[in-house]
Amino acid sequence: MTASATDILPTDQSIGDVSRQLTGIPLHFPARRQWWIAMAVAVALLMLFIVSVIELFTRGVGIWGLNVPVTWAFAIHNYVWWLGIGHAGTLISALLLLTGSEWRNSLNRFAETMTLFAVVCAGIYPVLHLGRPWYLYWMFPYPATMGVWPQFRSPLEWDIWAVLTYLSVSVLFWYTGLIPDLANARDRATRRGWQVFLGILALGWRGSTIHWHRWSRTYRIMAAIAVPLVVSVHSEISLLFAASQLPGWHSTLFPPYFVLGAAFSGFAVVSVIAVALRAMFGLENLVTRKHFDVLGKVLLATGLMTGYGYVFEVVDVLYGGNPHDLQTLLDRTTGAYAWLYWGAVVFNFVPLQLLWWRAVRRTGWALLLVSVSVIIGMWLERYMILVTTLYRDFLVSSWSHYTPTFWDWSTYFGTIGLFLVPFLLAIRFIPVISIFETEKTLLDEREAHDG
Amino acid sequence: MPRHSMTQIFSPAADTWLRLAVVGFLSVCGGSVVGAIGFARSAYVTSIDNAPHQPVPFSHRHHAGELGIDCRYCHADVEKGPKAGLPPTATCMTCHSQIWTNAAMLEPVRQSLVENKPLRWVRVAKLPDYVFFRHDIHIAKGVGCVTCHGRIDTMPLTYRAHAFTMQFCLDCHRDPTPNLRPADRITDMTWKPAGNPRDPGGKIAAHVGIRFGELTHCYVCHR
Amino acid sequence: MADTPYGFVAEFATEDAIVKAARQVRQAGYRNIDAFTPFPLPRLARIMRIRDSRPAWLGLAGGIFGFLLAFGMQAFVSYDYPLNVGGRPLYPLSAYAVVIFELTILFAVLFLFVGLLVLNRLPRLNYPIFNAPRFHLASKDRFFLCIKAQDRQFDRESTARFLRDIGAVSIALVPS
Amino acid sequence: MTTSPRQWTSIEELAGDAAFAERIAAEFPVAATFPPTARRDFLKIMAASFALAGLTGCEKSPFVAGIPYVDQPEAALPGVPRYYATAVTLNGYAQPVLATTYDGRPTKLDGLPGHPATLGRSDVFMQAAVLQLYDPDRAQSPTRAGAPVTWTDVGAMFSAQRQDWQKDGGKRLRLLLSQTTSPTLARQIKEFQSQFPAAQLHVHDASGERERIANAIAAYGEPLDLHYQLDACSVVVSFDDDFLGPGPRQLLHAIEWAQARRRTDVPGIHLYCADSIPGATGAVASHRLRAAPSRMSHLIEALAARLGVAGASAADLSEQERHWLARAGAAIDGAKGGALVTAGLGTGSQTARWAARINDAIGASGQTLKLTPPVANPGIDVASLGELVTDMDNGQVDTLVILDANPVYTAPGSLDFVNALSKVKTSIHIGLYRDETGHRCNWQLPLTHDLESWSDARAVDGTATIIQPVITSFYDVRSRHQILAMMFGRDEEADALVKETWRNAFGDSFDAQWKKALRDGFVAGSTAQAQAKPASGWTEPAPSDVDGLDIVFRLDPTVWDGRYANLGWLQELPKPLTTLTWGNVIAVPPAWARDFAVENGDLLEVDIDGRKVLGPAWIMPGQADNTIGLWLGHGRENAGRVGNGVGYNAYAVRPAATPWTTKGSVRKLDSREALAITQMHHRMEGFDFVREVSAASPSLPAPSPQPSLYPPYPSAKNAWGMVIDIDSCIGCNACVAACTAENNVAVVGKAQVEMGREMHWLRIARYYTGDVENPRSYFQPVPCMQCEDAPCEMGCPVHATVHSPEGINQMVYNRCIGTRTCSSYCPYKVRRFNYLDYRNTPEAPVEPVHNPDVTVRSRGVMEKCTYCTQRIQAAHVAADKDNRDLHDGDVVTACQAACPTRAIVFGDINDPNSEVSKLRRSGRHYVLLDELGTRPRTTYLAKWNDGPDSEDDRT
Repeated sequence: MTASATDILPTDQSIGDVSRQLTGIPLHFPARRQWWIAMAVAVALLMLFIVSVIELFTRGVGIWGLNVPVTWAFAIHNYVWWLGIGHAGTLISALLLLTGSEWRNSLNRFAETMTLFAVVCAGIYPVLHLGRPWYLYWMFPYPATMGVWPQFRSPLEWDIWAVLTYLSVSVLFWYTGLIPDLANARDRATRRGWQVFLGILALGWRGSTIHWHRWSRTYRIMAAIAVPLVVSVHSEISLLFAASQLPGWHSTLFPPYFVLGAAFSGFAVVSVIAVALRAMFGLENLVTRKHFDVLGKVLLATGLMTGYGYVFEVVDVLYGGNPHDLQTLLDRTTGAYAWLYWGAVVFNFVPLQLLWWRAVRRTGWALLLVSVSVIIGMWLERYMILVTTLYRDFLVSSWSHYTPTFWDWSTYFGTIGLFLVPFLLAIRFIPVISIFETEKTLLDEREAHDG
Repeated sequence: MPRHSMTQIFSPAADTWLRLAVVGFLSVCGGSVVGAIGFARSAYVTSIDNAPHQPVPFSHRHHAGELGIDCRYCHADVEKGPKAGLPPTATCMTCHSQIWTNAAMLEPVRQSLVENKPLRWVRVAKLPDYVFFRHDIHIAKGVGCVTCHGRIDTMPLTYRAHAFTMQFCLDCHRDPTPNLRPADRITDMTWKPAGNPRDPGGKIAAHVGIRFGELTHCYVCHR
Repeated sequence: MADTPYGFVAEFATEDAIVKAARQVRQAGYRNIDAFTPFPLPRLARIMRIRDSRPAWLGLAGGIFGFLLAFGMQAFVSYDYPLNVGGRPLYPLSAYAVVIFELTILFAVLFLFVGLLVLNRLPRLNYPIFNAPRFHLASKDRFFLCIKAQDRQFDRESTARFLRDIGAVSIALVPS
Repeated sequence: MTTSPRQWTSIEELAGDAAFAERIAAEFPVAATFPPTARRDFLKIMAASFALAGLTGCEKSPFVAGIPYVDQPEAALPGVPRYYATAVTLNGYAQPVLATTYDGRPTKLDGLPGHPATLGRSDVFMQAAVLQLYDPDRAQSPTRAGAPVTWTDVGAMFSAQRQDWQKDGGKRLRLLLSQTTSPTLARQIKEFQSQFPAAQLHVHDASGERERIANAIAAYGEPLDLHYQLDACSVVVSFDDDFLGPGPRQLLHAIEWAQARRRTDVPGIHLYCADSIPGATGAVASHRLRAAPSRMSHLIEALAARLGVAGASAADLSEQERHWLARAGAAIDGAKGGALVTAGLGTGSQTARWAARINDAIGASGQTLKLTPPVANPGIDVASLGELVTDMDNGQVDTLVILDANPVYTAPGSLDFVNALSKVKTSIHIGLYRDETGHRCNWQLPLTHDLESWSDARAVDGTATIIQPVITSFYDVRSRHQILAMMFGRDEEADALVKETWRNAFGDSFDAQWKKALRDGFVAGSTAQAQAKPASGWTEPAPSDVDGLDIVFRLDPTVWDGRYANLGWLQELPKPLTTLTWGNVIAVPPAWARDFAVENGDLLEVDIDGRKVLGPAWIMPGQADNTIGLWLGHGRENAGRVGNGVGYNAYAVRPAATPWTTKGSVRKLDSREALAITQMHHRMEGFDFVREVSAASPSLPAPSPQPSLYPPYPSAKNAWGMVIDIDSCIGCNACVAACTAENNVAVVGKAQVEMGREMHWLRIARYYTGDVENPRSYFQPVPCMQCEDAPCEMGCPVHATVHSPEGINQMVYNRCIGTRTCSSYCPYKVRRFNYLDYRNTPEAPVEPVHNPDVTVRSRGVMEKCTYCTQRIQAAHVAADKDNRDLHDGDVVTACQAACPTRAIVFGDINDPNSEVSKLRRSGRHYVLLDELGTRPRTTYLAKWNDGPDSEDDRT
């Protein structure tokens, strides 16, 4: 049997082979050396993070390059960036489940896993950036002896709820989808320790028809709810800026602009991970060139929509004619931080154009390079949005500058460790690709051939 | 590849344990939240009902209750300034140079006078540094001593009768009326309005010009 | 225990086989049956007359609960300590929208998830069907059909025979 | 209440209770850093039961020590401020102050209300003097060669020395003084001269007081003080005379200038200023001419010629100069006796002579110019520092006593004072610090600070003040009078020496008059007015057109001649126009900078007669071509932990002969230095942050009402508001300094300022418009706008910043968790954040100076202007206790109280008759960033444009 043009997966593999191959990754880990090397790097970064946090909590947020007017910079900027990345997993998984795009089944598991840890990295930043983080609990409504409550008009307060909701829902969605695969892995496990570990996580899943029935319904409803949640969360994050009056922030364009940007950066990270895991675990049979092709198309589409945001931001300002907005636009494109703006434009959109070519989309390393460029570009964009508005806002007399310090960078690179360590552990210990869904895809394709 | 014949990994008891663990975990989580909220109100945190050791076992019950000495005899600044003032040693000695002149209990007082070294009392009614409380205005507006300090006249050793939480302050600042009393009853520990406390309180509030609604904004107490 | 087993479990190699088998089992009048498959088979559920719309209602209930909780919580804050924040209204519905939306979703999903577990009586680590000898394949690539001992028509001999007749690859009597 | 404080006659009633010590020790850990003796005295004196408010995180601190008095003084009321009238000194002149003390601890100084020279207003030096009192780097006990000795040892040294002096009448004894106005010191100096008739006196004052008198002598033939009567002027023409700039006379000049400016509906006084390095006067002048110092004598002579003064001839003038002179001349003609011409210190005697002649010709003398005998150094015939150095070099000096001067640092580099000092056998330094001179002298005798001294001094207008201590010394120090008495072999109480002086003056009614003088803060009665004619005839000095750039020396506007270098408050105060903190720059004109590709911060080397100094460049808009400006007062070695090594030392290149203007060369080096400036951009970029009106269009267009979706909140009875008159602001920083002192604003240090983290609640924004070579300058104080619809409040997730019913944007430090959202959202960026713990930095003020009514903010907390809420609350409590309403003027903010020009007015906008309400109805009233709809309570009055372009408009 050979693969036909409409197939996502090569149909010359049995579902038993797929099952053995995927459960075998945690149970008989194939890529120990690469994994340990990656883990060593990740742990080193995590250590850097821990050192940075200790320094931060000991001395205060003044170890960063912040000042007045630039009261927010790296912390919030990386928060937005991480959260944007953290949007892809749930979006891919939920949206494509609803639209019945079966190619998702090879990607959704690790995309969702990536989402969780990216959201954790994002979620930790608002804590780190507090002047007095030990009073974080004041942001939650609890009956305090001081009789004072949180302030629900604040976008920061919205943030807390949005991010915690997003994290909780992502975890539940991810776990709900994972249960059958955990059961599969449990049944493949031979060592007692693995059996007990996976057995407890699988909750005694036995694949009963009625269970599957309820599971399918629940999972689809969850997906249906998760899609607007994804859209809402980054819209809400954008309100952190749009709710102010500052030029360059105060725009109704921000919510869609942020959501699209988030999806853009998220798909880029998914592409990177897809290429990497495929090579690492030899998953060429499951993550195929067709997957790359589809990912490349999605990346191109979200990228173009983000580009539309860039264009419309300019149009909006020119049409509005507010002198402060014009001043900020001019400064963004020609001022001290113009390299950020143009850097964002170049990294985001120039290599992206290669994806118009099918051959490029279907080449792993090319897709990887374009994606890395997008990740960098989106990082620059978030930096640009934060700093260029703050360092020169309304009154010229408060205009200042911003330069990140060593600790800004160390905290940022540290969060990459914070992301990688649990992610590497996750791909080590749980199936990286949804087994039963892949099997289902395979069977459906076969049926299509047979029928 | 060695094959196993059974998928049954767990014994029937495992389910019981798992359920117990889940219930236990949820209880611990919920319990800690409730516990923390309760702990913040506990006597340990608010330090109520705890009479610290003092250099002289001064009894308010004896002086203020049994002897009926007015609060302002010793806490002389209470109507004039923000602080009520701890009495200088000289105030103690106005009486104790005449009575109980040799009591061993009063040795630290005499020593203080002789050496010109102040007594080191332990303050019982203390607010955080960022609370700018003023005694004088409370007295001027008809808030009695007993309202915050409790029945000092029944305390053999002084303790904090009310938890000085912000909620405690807010309750009265939101609705001062029932807590107001006539100017000549400020230091009276036993005075109770006849009937509904709102009736005399309302009249007093109108008379002294309480600025209703302005007493709960932050800068009244914090700055 | 040997007197009342859990039931007979029959193994099938393909999706079509088990669907066909299930239809036959139903036609034969067996009602207390269950099937175990590596992935959801809606056809099978239809044949087995399995239908449960409670998850949807749970989600709705969770959503309503979250909505009311969020609205109540935010309104209570302004009610309990009314403060002038930037001249904005005391009860700004537009500002409440975000948290209301988030909590609606959070509780809908929480209810759904907890509901899934409760309805399915999970976690259930020890379950009789796991005693079936080849059951580890149920999560891999084999399909199992089980006729439970409680079924009125259950009979050790006839049921086993019936199952073999409809093409089971293997049959096992599962102790309870 | 600061408006009508009860003033106390002395602190003796509080002093000397040992009980204080224990009470302080419990709540006052900083005392532990003092050496044992100082600490004991300090604790003994410091107050009872501090309310030193801190912002500690932990609320579980229920039981702390409560320490009462043993015997409570009658008047002591813990926690209630008390006020004393006294004075601090600058250049020897009294700066009469009202000292606020809490529990015996002075925390704040304000100008003394009712004193004719301050009218309750203050300048930066007055505000910061209280910090110097607590400076831990002050000399704390007498030392000999650096080792502590006792005053008994000092007495023994003096008696041994005295025997030598008496042998030859003190021929080989020299006394070097700084300028003084103290009658008691004058009396003691007379005694010194009678005891040691052969001893020579020298006065050294780096801040130009000698040159001032020298110019007067050149102009009038006798030593005189020139008192400008600005309130009587309608036109002032200044030749490089920055009379509104910093210095002992700034306060009086600024007060009178503002009075004159507001005399009528349109500006009542116009300034014509020709200056080289822009200063406050040039910045507010309606007609400014930039001119190199060497042009001044030509310009003034041309003006004299224009006005028909005999002997004057018009020199060659440039187009610009001719225009400016024509306008100035016409204005003087039009002023009809209300004109005044002034000449700056550095313009030389010839310019001073022309100024005197013009003033005589236009009838200024007696009207707009008052001449009096010098207030300073009365009756002391003194020689200069140069003569002293010559004698020292020649070995003619055995003993040198230096009283309250620091010549090792402040002597012009050309004199090489250090070398000369090494040839003196016994050198005795008497001063507040063991400074550069103290380090190089054999003996260092520590002085009391003015606030712990009994002394007396005269203000610049001659009014005498009795200086009384508001706190007893906590170091082992003595007053200058006591130390002089020791030289004569007597050990006297400080107050006795002062009383002795005034017993003669007051005569029989001494007790009553003495008490009255202490209570009022000054001695009633004025000095006589002198009648003097301009000196006739002079020899024309040869034009000194040496090649090279004009180098101009200026005193630092914040640390002055260097004496305040160790005060963090002043080091961190942004200097007017440059907004520089922590250091000094070399000001260069824009054209020169362009020619030599110099940018701000590039290191320059200034070479004057072979003496060189390095400093960072500052391109000063409006600076005259071929002119370089150097600032004195920095680059100190022994100032203390704060002031050491900040900036460069311009004294090193200063020539003794021409100390204010000289010739030299400048070279650009290949390195840079970071400048700690607080404002980086100077242009308004096309926005109208500062608005202007002119006589032709005296009213701004009425603002269109900003619609709002939100219904307004009901206001309380009082609604606080502030109006700032940009036309009156001279950028003197008194408000910023006062705010710092009042609100415990942290000093963060140079590195933090460079990062943009200065903490001032109030910044003076400075803008330039027009050509960078010759711009118009604007000062705009920007405190919190207290927006009614505040964007900041909406952003706070924990209700840490909310609105009060009186319209104050409240910032609650103890609730703040430091998200900084409020600052991000603030369109005016007036909020300040404690990025690090700024309470315990080396630059931070010591704790006792803190205002106990204001929380000291910890790290991670946002802070901002509160409209001095502690003063509002105090006024409320005082009024509520009497059950009465607040009156206009019951609440005065610290910035408002300090402002010499009354540019800041605060009050109740609900009261239509309050001053602030009247100003809000002015045609000049406008709202900053009105279009944002934030509805600020702090608003502005537009600047008057009475410059040449407004005239062009009319023609």
